[in-house]
Amino acid sequence: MNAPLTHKDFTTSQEVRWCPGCGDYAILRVVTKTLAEIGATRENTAFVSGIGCSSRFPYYVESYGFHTIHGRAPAVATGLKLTNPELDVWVVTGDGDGLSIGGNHLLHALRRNVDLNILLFNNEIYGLTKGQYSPTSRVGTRSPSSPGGSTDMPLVPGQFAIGAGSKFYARAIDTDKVGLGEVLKASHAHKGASMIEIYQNCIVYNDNVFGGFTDKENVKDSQIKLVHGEPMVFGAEQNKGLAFDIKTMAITVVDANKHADEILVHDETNKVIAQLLIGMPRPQFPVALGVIFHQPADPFDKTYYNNHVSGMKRTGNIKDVLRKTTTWKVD
Amino acid sequence: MNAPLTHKDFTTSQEVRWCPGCGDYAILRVVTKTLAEIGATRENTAFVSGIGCSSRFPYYVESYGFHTIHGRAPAVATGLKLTNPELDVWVVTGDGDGLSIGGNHLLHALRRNVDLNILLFNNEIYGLTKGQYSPTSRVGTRSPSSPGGSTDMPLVPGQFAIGAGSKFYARAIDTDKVGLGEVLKASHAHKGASMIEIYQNCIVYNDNVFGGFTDKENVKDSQIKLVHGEPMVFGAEQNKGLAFDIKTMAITVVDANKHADEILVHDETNKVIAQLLIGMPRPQFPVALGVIFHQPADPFDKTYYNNHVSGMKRTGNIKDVLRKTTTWKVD
Amino acid sequence: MTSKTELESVVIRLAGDSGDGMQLMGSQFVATTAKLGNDFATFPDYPAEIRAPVGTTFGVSAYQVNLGSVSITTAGDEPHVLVAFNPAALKVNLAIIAKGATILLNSDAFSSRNLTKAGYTEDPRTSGELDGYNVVEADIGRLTLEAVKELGLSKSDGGRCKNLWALGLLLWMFDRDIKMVSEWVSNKFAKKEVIRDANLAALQAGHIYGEASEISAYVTPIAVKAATFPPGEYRSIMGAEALALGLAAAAEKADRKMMFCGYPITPASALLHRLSQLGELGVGTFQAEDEIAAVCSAIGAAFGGAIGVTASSGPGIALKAEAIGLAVNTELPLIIVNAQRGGPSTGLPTKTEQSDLYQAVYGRNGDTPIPVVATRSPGDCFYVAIEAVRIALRHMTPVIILTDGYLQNAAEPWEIPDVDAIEPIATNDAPARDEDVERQQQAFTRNPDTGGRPWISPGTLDLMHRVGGIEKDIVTGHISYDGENHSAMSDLRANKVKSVADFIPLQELEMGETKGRLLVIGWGSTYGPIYQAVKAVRETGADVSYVHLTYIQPFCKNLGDIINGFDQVMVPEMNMGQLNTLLKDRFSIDPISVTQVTGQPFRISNLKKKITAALKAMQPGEAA
Amino acid sequence: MTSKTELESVVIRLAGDSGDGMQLMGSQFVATTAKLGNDFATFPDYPAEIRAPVGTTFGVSAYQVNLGSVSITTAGDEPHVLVAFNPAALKVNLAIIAKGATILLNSDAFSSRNLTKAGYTEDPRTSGELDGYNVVEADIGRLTLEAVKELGLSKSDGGRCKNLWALGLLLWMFDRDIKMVSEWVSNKFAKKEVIRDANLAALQAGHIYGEASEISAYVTPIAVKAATFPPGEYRSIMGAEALALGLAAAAEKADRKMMFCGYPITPASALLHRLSQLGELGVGTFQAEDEIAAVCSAIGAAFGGAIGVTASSGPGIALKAEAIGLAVNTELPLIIVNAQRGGPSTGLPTKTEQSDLYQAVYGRNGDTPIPVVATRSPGDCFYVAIEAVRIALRHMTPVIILTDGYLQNAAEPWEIPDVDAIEPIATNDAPARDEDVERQQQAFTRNPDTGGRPWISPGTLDLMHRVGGIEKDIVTGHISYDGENHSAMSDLRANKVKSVADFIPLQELEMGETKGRLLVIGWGSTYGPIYQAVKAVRETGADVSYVHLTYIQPFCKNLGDIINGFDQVMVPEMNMGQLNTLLKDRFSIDPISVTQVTGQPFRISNLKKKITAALKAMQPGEAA
Ligand SMILES: Cc1ncc(C[n+]2csc(CCOP(=O)(O)OP(=O)(O)O)c2C)c(N)n1
Ligand SMILES: Cc1ncc(C[n+]2csc(CCOP(=O)(O)OP(=O)(O)O)c2C)c(N)n1
Ligand code: SF4
Ligand code: SF4
Ligand SMILES: [Mg+2]
Ligand SMILES: [Mg+2]
Repeated sequence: MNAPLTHKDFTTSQEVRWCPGCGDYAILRVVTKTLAEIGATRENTAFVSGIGCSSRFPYYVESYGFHTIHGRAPAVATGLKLTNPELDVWVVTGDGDGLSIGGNHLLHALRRNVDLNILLFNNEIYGLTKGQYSPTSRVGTRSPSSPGGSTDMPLVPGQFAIGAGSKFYARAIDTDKVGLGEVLKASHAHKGASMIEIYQNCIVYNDNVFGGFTDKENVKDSQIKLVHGEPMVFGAEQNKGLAFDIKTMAITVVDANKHADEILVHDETNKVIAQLLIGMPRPQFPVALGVIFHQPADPFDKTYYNNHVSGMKRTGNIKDVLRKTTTWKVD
Repeated sequence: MNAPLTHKDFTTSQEVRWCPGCGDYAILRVVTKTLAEIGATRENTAFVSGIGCSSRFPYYVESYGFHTIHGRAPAVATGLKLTNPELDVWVVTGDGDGLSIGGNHLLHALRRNVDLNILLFNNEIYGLTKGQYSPTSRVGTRSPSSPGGSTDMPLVPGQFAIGAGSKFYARAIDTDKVGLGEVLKASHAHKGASMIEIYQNCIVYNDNVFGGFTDKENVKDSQIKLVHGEPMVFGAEQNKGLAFDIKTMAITVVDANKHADEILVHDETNKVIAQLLIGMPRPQFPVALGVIFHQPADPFDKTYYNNHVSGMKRTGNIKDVLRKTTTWKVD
Repeated sequence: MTSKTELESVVIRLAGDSGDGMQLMGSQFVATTAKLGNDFATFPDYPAEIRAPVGTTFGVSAYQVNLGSVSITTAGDEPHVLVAFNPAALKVNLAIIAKGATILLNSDAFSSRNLTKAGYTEDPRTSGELDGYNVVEADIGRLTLEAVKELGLSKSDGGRCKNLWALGLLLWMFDRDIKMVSEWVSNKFAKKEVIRDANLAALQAGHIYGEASEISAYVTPIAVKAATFPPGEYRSIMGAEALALGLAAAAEKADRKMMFCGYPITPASALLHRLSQLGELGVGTFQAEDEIAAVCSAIGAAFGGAIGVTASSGPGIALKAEAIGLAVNTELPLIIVNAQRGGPSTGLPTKTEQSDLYQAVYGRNGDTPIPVVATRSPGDCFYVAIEAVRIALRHMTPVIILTDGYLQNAAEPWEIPDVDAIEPIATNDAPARDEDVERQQQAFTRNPDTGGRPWISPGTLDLMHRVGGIEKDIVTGHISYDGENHSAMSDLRANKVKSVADFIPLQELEMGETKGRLLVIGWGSTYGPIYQAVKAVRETGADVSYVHLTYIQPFCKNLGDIINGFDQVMVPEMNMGQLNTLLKDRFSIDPISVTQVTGQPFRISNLKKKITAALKAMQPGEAA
Repeated sequence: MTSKTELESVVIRLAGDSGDGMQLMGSQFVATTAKLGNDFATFPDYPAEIRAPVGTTFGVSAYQVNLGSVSITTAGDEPHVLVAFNPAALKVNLAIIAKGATILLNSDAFSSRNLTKAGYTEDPRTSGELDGYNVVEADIGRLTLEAVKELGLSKSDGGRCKNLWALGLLLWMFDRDIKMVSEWVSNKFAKKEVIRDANLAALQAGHIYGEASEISAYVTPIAVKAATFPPGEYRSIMGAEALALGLAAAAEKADRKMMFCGYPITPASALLHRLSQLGELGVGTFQAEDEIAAVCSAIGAAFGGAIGVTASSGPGIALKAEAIGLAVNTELPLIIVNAQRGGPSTGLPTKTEQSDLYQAVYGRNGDTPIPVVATRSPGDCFYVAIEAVRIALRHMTPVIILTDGYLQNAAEPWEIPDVDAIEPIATNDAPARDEDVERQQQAFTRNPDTGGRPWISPGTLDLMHRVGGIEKDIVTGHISYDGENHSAMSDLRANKVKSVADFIPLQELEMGETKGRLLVIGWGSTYGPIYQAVKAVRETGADVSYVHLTYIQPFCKNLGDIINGFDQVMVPEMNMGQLNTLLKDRFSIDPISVTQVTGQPFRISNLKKKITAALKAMQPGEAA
């Protein structure tokens, strides 16, 4: 058993039960591959999920796994991580699971900065319950529960995460093996809560909703891959760049050749720019991918242990504690 | 009954049951006064609260009132407002009620932009349950549930609100009658979810936690009152100003006399600056008060009605609807 | 015309991949059946949760229908006809069909790959395991493609018409023409001409195939004559739809808006979907962020003067428990629908069960009684919904409606009710302002007979008041921490629920005499099988009667009297004995508990056995 | 030394504003009492929720103690001594004290303003309503200020020593010296010298006042001799503390970490507070964002190999119901403590009640049985906590502990247990890897006697597996939607809970014979009053026995046999009859249900009446 593990070692015997063509398959493949690449061990890895198509994930990863109840994965994972801080804990959740019913737990896991790698499979729809609109669905989404089109303003997961105080936010696309693999590794390396939003195509209920930037012909002009320390350029000829306009306090697209000096260099610790990158409207702007925001800070599980009188070890005994008060003897 | 109502008309017969010296009293007074000033009617006003000291509020306002359960006021208020869109609905919540157990409902009320005036009484503690630390308590808060000091990173309510997509966020201090009155009026005028964070002193469990900027001697140097269109100056001699440093992408304090041209003019629609103002660390910076962010947008209750086939009126009848399918007769 | 066999009733089961369109095929078959005047009952049997990979056993979706010229109350124990679209469908369903049944196989799906996927090591068509069945094969896939080939569709689009081809053949097998289905196809795809034409071509080809091909050598068309229904206007209805329409009808009868606040969950979502199409009836729907928000916004709506409704299944109802207590304490009308599914926890989300009765009756903190009613059949959902609203508005209380996954999706022919004949629903309207009484007190001055308080909503001039979850003074309605008052309020809440019994009808017997040896008591969707089982046993001359409960909390006033007239009581239910517990508590009796938790409805034959055995086991001397 | 009256037991009630320090005064009085060897029981009676304005009736805080040289099990029906710090305190408490009781009034608080605030139109000291009581007045406020005046405190700081002055006087009245309290004051304010000295001065002044002033003309010091306790080492203990220590002891006995995840709520918070001081025992506490997160993180902790514990009161337990079902389905050990309070909804948060029994036993979706145990007295909480953990770990199941607001805060003298004598708690440790069996299956290979599966936590080499809320195959532990398997798993879950009865002790009788006319069955914190009532009635020679339940689900195996030995059963409980329902269901009996929901413990005298009446009403011919 000393040979390095491969993605196959992280694959269970269970038949995968997603719709043919579902984006979840692609994500599963990249995740098991990444686990092997980062040298994870199966016994010290745990996947915790809620309920939804995406939340089936743990059944397919040969590690410890917990398919909990709808929306509660971050809470279960927090308890697990506090108990067992050496574990690598991954949370798998959907836009409904994590942002609708589970919004509060995600909020507080991010705020507390519990060292969890949180994978948000955003397909902008409730897959498992057959296609109702979700909190990330765009206004006007027609679904069984919004036959006339939804009117709720969607939540922007990245904005939510940063509003919650998250110190790590990255984005990737289900079928982009390289990009997804990279952010998975970065998230794993980050100590604290890291939130990865994965645009995942639900072929049955919301097919091609990300087509604007995932269709092959659009990719280069509609995606910008951020690399810390690198200038923000994109486009088929790498001829476009992102700049900051101080007057409007907004990001603009400039000609990368003419205005090379104005082009922003990606600094993942810059929260202001991160928020602007997250909020860039499509199709006027490309979608920002990669590690958008990352600010190291002590994770909750660490401060918790540091602050615990005995670091969760039993140093005293109940016999003594029972007597730490006035006692008297009767003979 | 045609004489304009006064704050007394908005006062109930119920004996007020807060601790002597609690900041809630001051807020109550300003709220009833403001209701009279804005010409609110008692029958078309409703106060909805959760559970907590602050959530006792509805009992003391002569209007319709609903003291619901812990954390759920925004949800109850949403149902009420959708049913009865002409009502002025005020939500009263605490930092525990609104941001701990009720975080999800607050999140979604703000996201959807339901036309509610949300008063968050932030005393950075759980008052009613006798002083445990809350999600806004600072790191190191000693409380019955954190005898060694809390280690959780606090949530910043303004950041949370903007992350949720809120279009209105303002701040005030319990005892600052004028400032509080102004933001109440602005919030009432805003159509959509408006979030007002009120720094409220809990004299029993967290006394003077805001002393850094509420103590008389500090007020001028530690508070900046924002007025849309006015430059951001503060200090005993109005000699300090806030500027934006493009290099660090941060706000800085400058000498208002020497660098008058650099001083930011408050534009409440500017989200980037709003977020920076919210996040200014104390005591290096003053605390920003007033309407910090405000971007008009259609409220949910409006788009909901616009999108409803009949605007929630009964235009058809069940007899016909029962027959909107294949039917057959048996004789 | 070929010769026909005439049958009184027949059970057909259609099975294929989730993507094969079994539910559509089934429901269109039923539409024709309905129009021809058969009685019927359907049972859609979905696969668990996710669309599984093609060809797997766990991806099989089935639709069962029982149609007859006689009265039909269940989807039938054992199908006489099975249509299997692939090996997996055959594998899963073979065990439950009747010996000698006709099996129509889509033979071109029986590739060795598909056989392996289904877990067959040998082809069942040749292995002998189909001996004794009447097996008919057709290359449905290929024949469909042939039928549509002139229309220029892609192979995959063309293949999607398979179910229509099979439907054509099925209609032929049951001696029906394709007119109704053709019309439906033409309407549905009015804007997509090619698709429309392809479906029509497939349908026709399948129908003609029956007539023309050698298939008629093996299968004789089966004719099932029209059933005798009382005169009236009929339609087909599913439980979820009936519930939605019943709620909307209640709103109309009460002349109030209705606000439905829900969060999707299987199998309750259908109600949200259907109600969100009923805007013209003054019905609003709100998809909340979770179940707690759903019930709370429904409570907010009720405070605002609309009939607040929320729905979920067990796990979601669990989340609503705290807020339901709030509705009890604030005395607001609220309807909570529980479409039960297999538990505990996530359990068996797509299977049916009746195991949330404890939760409905007891599942709250404190002494927090709530009226509970249950639906027995798809059409019954309409009436129970109205009754629930009536109780909620009369007594100003939340009311729980128990339905289940089976009923949500099952369909039956249903006489469209005469809406005018339904009594209007009275509301406790806001009183006039009485200057001698505090406003708060006016809002809590209850009707002594019903315990109902006035329903005063914001916007009402000069009757402002405050409500909340803390105990209230029984007279003034203000907060009260007084012990004696709490005791009085506890009685008031208990009596309010008890008083419901003063207004509802007396319990009727479904069948049998009011006194005798054995009384079977059922509730909910088990109505169909229990009815048939009791009927069958009675036909042997046995002394057994049958009561089926709509009102579970409180029970009808005379239920105790009925029970006392029998030597023994039997309680069949799809749980581990929950109604049984309730009956023991309320009537100090010791019934025979018959339980089944397999996620499937009872089989008539099993119940018959239980009843017969019980009668046998009773001492002859024990007669009443 | 003045003369003394000797009493066997005496009930004292201290009442004043929330800010007057009644709880502190009471607990210090009790500390002295304990040390002197009296038996005692206390009942802190807090005002509702918020600190109310000074002088109002709803702001009155009280502390009652019953001390005796005889065995004491309740805080007493009717106080013999009332200390009233203001008119409101007098007003609220007058109705419940014994006729002829001694009332010590703080007379300088009887200003006309305070009288009005308390709702008096006339001064009760002169209106005649105190006739028949032994009223003693002292200007406590003024005398306190005088006592501390040399220390230079502000008037308000000085005034805060009032309770110490009164305590001094009270100690004199009960013939106790001030030594222990002095030591406590010196310790507590070691760093605040002025405050320390002021409190000491006040204490002494009050004590001396008794001796010196003319008060001794009206009051004779009362001596209550030491009670006879079995030999041992004793301490005073409150219920919440005993529960916390019991949980920590269980973790030690099982040699596991404990993770307590909670969310504050009255009256359960005390457990969170106390456990957060027990870090040295390997106990972690986590204050979650809400109750759902609390139970879920406790479940996560249990999955991680720690004993997961969560606690709340009714409304919070309601929120946990869905997740408790998850713990059942995943077969993880989890302790859920419910410190019950008055319901429904927010109800009466600071008052005690036993109305969450239904919720504990039935309050979940699906057939989801869970063991339920209940605590009867402060010290008993320690043992019940250990027992609950033992059950959870043996059977791999969540266990609910029912306690209540009264027990959380009540104190009694308690023999410190010999921890070594407590049997270690066995855990279902991870097995060795068996290559012939799938890993998943190893995690679900259950002990046939207990139903417990191995507790395998992440980090364990080569035993990786997945758990979840969907139904599992009974053998392999993989997801299964099979109906027969679900049925088998439903039986397994039911049998697991039933099997608890094979391991717990048999039910003991508290008092009386195993056969007879009347059996009283109690549970929870009503132990004290029922015990005394049955004892008193038995002393009249009546045929009544008493059983008090710790194990509620399942009941002890022999409970049915015991019940069958009696003609009639009586069930007193502080709810509307919940245990009664359970007993009817399980034993098909029809007990007399004695209920009380006033937010206060039972009075012995009331129970005595009920028992006597029941015995009288029984036909003499009905003897067993
Ligand atoms: C308490 C509860 N409420 C509702 C559900 C039903 N439900 C299951 S998954 C889901 C939403 C799934 O959407 P998402 O999280 O986006 O996952 P996806 O299926 O799209 O991957 C819902 C509403 C449930 N299982 N439990
Ligand atoms: C479901 C539920 N959980 C917990 C509680 C207990 N509880 C009441 S108020 C409160 C927190 C109050 O804090 P906050 O909202 O900040 O209000 P404050 O008292 O400080 O004004 C808690 C935990 C409750 N009433 N209901
Ligand atoms: S429904 Fe959508 S998200 Fe779910 S498995 Fe199918 S394609 Fe994937
Ligand atoms: S506890 Fe604090 S917040 Fe509550 S009423 Fe008292 S001072 Fe106000
Ligand atoms: Mg989704
Ligand atoms: Mg607070």
